[in-house]
Amino acid sequence: MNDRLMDAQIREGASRGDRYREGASRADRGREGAGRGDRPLLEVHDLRVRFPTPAGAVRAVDGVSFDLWPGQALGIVGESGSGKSVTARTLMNLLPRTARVDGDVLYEGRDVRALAAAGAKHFWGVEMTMVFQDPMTSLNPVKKVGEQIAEALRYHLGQSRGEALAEAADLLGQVGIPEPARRVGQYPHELSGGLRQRVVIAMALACRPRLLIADEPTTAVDVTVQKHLLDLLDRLRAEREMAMILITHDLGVAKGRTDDVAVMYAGRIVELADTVSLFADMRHPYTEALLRSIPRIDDPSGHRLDPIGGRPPDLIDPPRRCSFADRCRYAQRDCLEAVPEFAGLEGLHRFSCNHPAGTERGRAALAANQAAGRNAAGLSMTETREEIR
Amino acid sequence: MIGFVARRAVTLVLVLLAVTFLAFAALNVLGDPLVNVVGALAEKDCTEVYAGVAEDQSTSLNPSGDCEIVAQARAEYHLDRPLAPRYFLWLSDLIRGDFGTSFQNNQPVGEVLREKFPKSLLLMAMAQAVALGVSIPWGVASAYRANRSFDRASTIGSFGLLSVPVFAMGVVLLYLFTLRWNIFPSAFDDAGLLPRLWSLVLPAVTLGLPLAAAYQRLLRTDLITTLQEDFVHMARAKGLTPVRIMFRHALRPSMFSMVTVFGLNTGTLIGGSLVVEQIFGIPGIGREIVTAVIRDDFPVVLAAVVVIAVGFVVVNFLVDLLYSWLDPRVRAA
Amino acid sequence: MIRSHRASRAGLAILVALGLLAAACGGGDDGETAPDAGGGQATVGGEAEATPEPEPATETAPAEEEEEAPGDLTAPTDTVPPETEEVTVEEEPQFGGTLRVAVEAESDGLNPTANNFAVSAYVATYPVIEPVAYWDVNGNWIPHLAESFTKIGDGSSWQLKLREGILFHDGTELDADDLVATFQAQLASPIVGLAVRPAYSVDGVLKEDAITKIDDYTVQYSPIRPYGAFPRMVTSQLGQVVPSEWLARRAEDPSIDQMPVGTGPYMIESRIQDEVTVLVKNPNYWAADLVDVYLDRIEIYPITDSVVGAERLIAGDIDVMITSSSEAILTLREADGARTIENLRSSEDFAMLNTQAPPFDDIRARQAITFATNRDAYLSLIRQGTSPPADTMFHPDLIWHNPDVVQETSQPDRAGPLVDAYCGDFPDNCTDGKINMELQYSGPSVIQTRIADLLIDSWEDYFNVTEQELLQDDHIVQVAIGQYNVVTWRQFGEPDPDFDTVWLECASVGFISINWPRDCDPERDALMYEQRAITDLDRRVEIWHQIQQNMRDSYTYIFFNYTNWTVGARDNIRGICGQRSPDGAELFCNNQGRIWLQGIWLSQE
Amino acid sequence: MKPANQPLGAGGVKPANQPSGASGVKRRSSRGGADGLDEVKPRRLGLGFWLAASWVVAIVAASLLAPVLPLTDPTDVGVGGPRLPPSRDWFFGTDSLGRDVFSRTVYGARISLAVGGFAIGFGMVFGGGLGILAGFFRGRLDHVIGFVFFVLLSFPALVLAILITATLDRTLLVVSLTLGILAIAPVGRLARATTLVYAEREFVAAARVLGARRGRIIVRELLPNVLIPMGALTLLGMAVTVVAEGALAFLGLSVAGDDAISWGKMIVDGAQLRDLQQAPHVAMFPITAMFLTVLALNLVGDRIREYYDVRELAF
Repeated sequence: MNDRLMDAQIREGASRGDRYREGASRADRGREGAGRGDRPLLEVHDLRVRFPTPAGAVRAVDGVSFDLWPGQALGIVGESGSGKSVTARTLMNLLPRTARVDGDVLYEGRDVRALAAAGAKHFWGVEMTMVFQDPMTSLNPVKKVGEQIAEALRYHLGQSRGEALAEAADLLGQVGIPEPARRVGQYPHELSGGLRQRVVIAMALACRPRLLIADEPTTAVDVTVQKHLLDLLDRLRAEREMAMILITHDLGVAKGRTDDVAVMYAGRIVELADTVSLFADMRHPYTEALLRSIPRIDDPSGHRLDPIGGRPPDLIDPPRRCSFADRCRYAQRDCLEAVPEFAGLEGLHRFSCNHPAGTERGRAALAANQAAGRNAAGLSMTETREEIR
Repeated sequence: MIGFVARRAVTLVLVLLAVTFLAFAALNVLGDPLVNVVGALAEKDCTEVYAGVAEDQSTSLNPSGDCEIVAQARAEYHLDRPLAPRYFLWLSDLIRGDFGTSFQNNQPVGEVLREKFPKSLLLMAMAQAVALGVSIPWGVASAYRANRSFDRASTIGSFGLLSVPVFAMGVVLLYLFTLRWNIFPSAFDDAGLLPRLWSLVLPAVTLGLPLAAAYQRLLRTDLITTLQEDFVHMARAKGLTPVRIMFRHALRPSMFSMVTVFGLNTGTLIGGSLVVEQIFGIPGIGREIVTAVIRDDFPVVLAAVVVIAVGFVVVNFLVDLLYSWLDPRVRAA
Repeated sequence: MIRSHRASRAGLAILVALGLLAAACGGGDDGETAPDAGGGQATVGGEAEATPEPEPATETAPAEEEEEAPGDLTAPTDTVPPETEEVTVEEEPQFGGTLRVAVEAESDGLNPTANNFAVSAYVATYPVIEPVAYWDVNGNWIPHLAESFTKIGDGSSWQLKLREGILFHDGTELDADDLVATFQAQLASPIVGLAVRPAYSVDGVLKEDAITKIDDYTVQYSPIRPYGAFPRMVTSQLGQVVPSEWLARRAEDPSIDQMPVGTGPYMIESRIQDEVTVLVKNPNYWAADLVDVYLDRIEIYPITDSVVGAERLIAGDIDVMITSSSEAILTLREADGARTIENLRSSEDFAMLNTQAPPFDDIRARQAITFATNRDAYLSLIRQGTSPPADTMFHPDLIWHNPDVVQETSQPDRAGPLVDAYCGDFPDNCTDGKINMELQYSGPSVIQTRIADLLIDSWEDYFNVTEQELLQDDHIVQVAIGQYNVVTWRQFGEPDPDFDTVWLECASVGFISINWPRDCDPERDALMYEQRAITDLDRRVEIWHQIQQNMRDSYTYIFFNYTNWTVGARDNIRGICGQRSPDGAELFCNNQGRIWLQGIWLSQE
Repeated sequence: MKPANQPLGAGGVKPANQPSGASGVKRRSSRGGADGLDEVKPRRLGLGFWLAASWVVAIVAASLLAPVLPLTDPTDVGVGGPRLPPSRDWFFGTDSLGRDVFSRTVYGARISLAVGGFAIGFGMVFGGGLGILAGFFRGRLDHVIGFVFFVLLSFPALVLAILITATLDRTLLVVSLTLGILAIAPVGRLARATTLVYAEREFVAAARVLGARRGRIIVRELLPNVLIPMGALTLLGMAVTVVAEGALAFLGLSVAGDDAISWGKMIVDGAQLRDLQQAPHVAMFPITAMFLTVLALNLVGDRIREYYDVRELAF
């Protein structure tokens, strides 16, 4: 599924969510990490993105905040339509003109949106760049791959055609493409999907950006290739001391390859933690459901998938309540009355849930709902699977 | 690729045979070619004379025997043979490069075409240049700010332009730019290259503007689609400027519909040039065809139709080849 | 409904026959000494021509000026206003320069022995291929390439003696062999032959001594009938001589019809059909010592839309144009920097009726349509004041004109009873009390369509009119074989009316008939043959007055107007009229639009 | 996943020739996407549509009712002076023969629309019929018919038209049929393409399986479905033929006769250089009438086409 489709679903959306405003988490500043400076590389504060439609404004991103430190890898995980891709595109200044954006995005203290407005020439592509989901479509079909890589080098770094092509070949080598010198003269359609995504990565890395946003970089390629690509990204990030935002719907992808993970739902970050503690103690029922709903690369055998019932809420004029309540097996009446606070029970692990999983409140809520046969929003519990924990 | 070319070549030959036969038959069926040769005498009923039943009554103006003249002419132009053999006789001449001789002035038709075609080609080339020169920036500008006020105005404007008949455009332009403001001459001026080009500006604009509108619409639609492609986002992620992305990345893959219509429009252009050459007095092939049809100059009409049909088919063949430049994947296919 | 009758080359052949037969049949005149009734001499834009600083307002000679002189009808030479243009101008003629001429049509070819010559061909070829004889300003024939013509006996034979030492452009010398070859080429031509053969053959068999070479420079022509004024026959394209060598080449390659060779002061440099014919000065012109040849180069452009031609003349792209289009004439008259030389005394525009097909085989129908015709509307809306109304085939300025004959048009009241009477007798030819008929005209032409619309509007109260627009050649064929009811036409206006008898004779009626209305009247024939046989001008005039009365009474022609043949010229163009022959005679100017380009020069003023 | 944005392979099906009509290849992004929010497609036909439709209705009504309307006889010469400018007496002025241009413009709609309607009707019946047969039976028949269409398209259309009209009597019928013949190939191609789509649909397949006779399938199942998109094209086709009639008129080859008044013939008459100079209104009023009518037909046709989502448009 590609991102646009998700966004389309946002627009055409389903149920209403709670309207609440709450800042998301901050990354763990204390942790060790490569190239840490004394201020974050990227600061996102209370980012809101709305798309006007005839039916009303779609709140695709509704108050997202996070910091990203140099060299840090952040995973943003969520279903289609959760707003993760819109967030990425906001950072990349790729939103359609009709989008209404509020909030602050600072890159090394510089206001990114002001840079966009001012038409900054050598920012995107040099400082910050992005890899898209589908290598089939993210390469220009009518230009040779070498030219496409060289283009940025020539434009941003002023290299000559020869220099740029040579460096393009070098880059192709770095991303593990065999016979790089020959490949530069080939057209995208002459390459396999995996190779193409490597080309895309090479293209993104050409000008040595300090921040790479990878938007579902492996979704469209063969399963057997996915791991190689992810490992490649991981290795390159480490080598180049580059920060990365890895956007995925697959928690398994984020596991082990990110420092922190932000789980997004309905335009908001609902759980934010360092990767290790997130997988150790997932608190938000959505995170929990998400983990069970997807196949995992590292555990493909025998695990039965458990799709999340219901549909994401309509993001046009969402109600003031927990946006996941309609699909949540833990939901209680208080979930329907206000937006749960975004807070951490355990230090820097933050989430917005009144009855978090793995806690007493959570277990109590679940038990009550199971007893009632339905949750507070009317979701039938029989339709959900037996509790694991 | 070779197979493709061969297949196309076979189709091309078949189409040309059919088109020429159609033209040949139409001219023969619609009118008796004999009348082109002997005039009013063709009206004379000679059957009895040929049968030896009646005496040949010569008219005062043709003392040498009317029916004999008719019989000679029939033999000379193979009119005593059925249509099909006559067609093949004509065709074999054509293949040997002999287009025949104009009934009107005894000039070799090939020469007539050589004189007339360059002017029409120049006109059509200028018209296409006007069309492309206007439509590409226009389409790009519309697509760049799709659905904004400029684009909306453009949509109305191009729709309106498409609804202006080419002759109406010609008359209005002639009125404004020649009669009213006296900027362009009222007729073709062959006194050198510059006057020639200058005097063809109005006709070229007349032909080119509606085309420009058609191209603009196609280009705009395709560009809007292309601009939503990931590789355009990728190019933006690479930090390229919008203008650069538009011309370096988006334009070429967006030109397919336009190029296709460009080829097919060759036919429209020829039709348009018949009228436009009439309005602006350009002695090109369009006027030659009209004159030849009106004067029943059978060989000239036939030759012109053949050359135009060949041109049309060849241009579209070239357009097919152009696709592979536009999209390398076609080459592989 | 597929029309079986189509256009043709032979249709053109008939066209030629019109022009040429007229000359061919023009015999019977009593020789060169007789005063000739100038068929129509040009009037030249007024007194302003004589003044050094012409006033634009009086530059043109509109139609009204033509009518100032109708009083003087007896002396044909006096009908022409004194030639004032060039003779009184003090200005010194200038040598050099290029003249750009616009003509209204393109000719199929320029070979006088093979192609039908209309105005455009004459204008392009007179400077290149000179005729053996031409007309002087008074309408008398004068020798040109010929040194002399000698009448043998009663005129059954005529000897033509050429000037010696004349070179063609290809370097060969003009001699008797060229005359013989030219004559034979004319005979062999399917088109031009139509005009020549009847004069030299009996029952389709050519007279053996039709042409005889007497010596190197003399030939003898022996037509079947005596000619009083044979040289007139060789003033037209029949008198234009081409080299025998060229004719031999032409037999191999007919395409050289486009680039003929002659003796004239100009040679054809290049020719692209429908675009331009370029003439350049002949450095070895035989008469260079006798007449001045000024221009270096002449370019002749066929511009079919006369108004476009006029606009281009006004814009300075064209120096001289020849037109009979009312719109073009008006445009030229109104323009600054241009003048017109208009001649109204040649042909007439009219409608004619086929007397051998219903309904116009009945004189009542012919009378009815004549009365119904709204000639006033025609004159004001179509001719727009450029051409005065015509009552007969002669302009009032000409001695031949019969002032008592009046064209009875625009009297619709008189049409009604005639139509009722006709429909009473022939109900099959009528519908709803109106006579059914067809109007045929040549097209596609906007002006012809307008004329048709106008005529139909005036006829439709009494006639159910069907329109039949035919391509031009087709149109002529249909008329020639009598497949029509009413057509619009232009005709007459030869320098001597005897030439026009061919359109009126019973002998011209046949399968192909150039007595188009097929109106045979032995009484009229007798009159025409009588005037041909005599030399007494007064008697001839009297006879022609009777013929005009006779024509009126037969109601076959509905005369509209005198054709206005106009030469438009930019102000700096001099010498269109007033040119001289090598012998010093002043040449006839603007004969139905035929002008000589060789004597023109460009003023520096 | 949509492979790419190239619908046109080398030997593949080309989009229809659409030089003068509304649009040639219509591609729509199969994706929604954030950017898709840009394009807001109203479900309504819009004000423009209704204005255009009203104009078409008005013109048709005027042409039908012309004889009973209080108009001057359009063929009457000299009802006013020649080339009078528009005034209270003569709304559109008078032409070179002093005829009423307003009355002629109203009457002119009759021939223009009659030729247009007749021609496109002819094209629909024959082109549509052939196209449906080709699309339904496929195989050799399809090849033959396709070839015929291709030949017709390769023949310069206007040349064919002047060949016929220059040779035959130019009655209303001949001119209409001539233009109708030109409409066969483009209409036929569309019909074939549409048939191909529907012939694969379940309901047709079901009918085939149930053993319905082929004639019955064509008439009962296919025809109604093919007719909808074709119907939308009738209007666009009419616009094309109205223009074609004008082009023929410019070559002097439109319907003959003084009472066969058409806009094309009026424009030619008014476009004579001197008339254009002195009385431009004589040409400009019929030009405007023709332009508005063509525009309206295009607009209505295009909107209906969009409404039914007819992709291919073939003129």
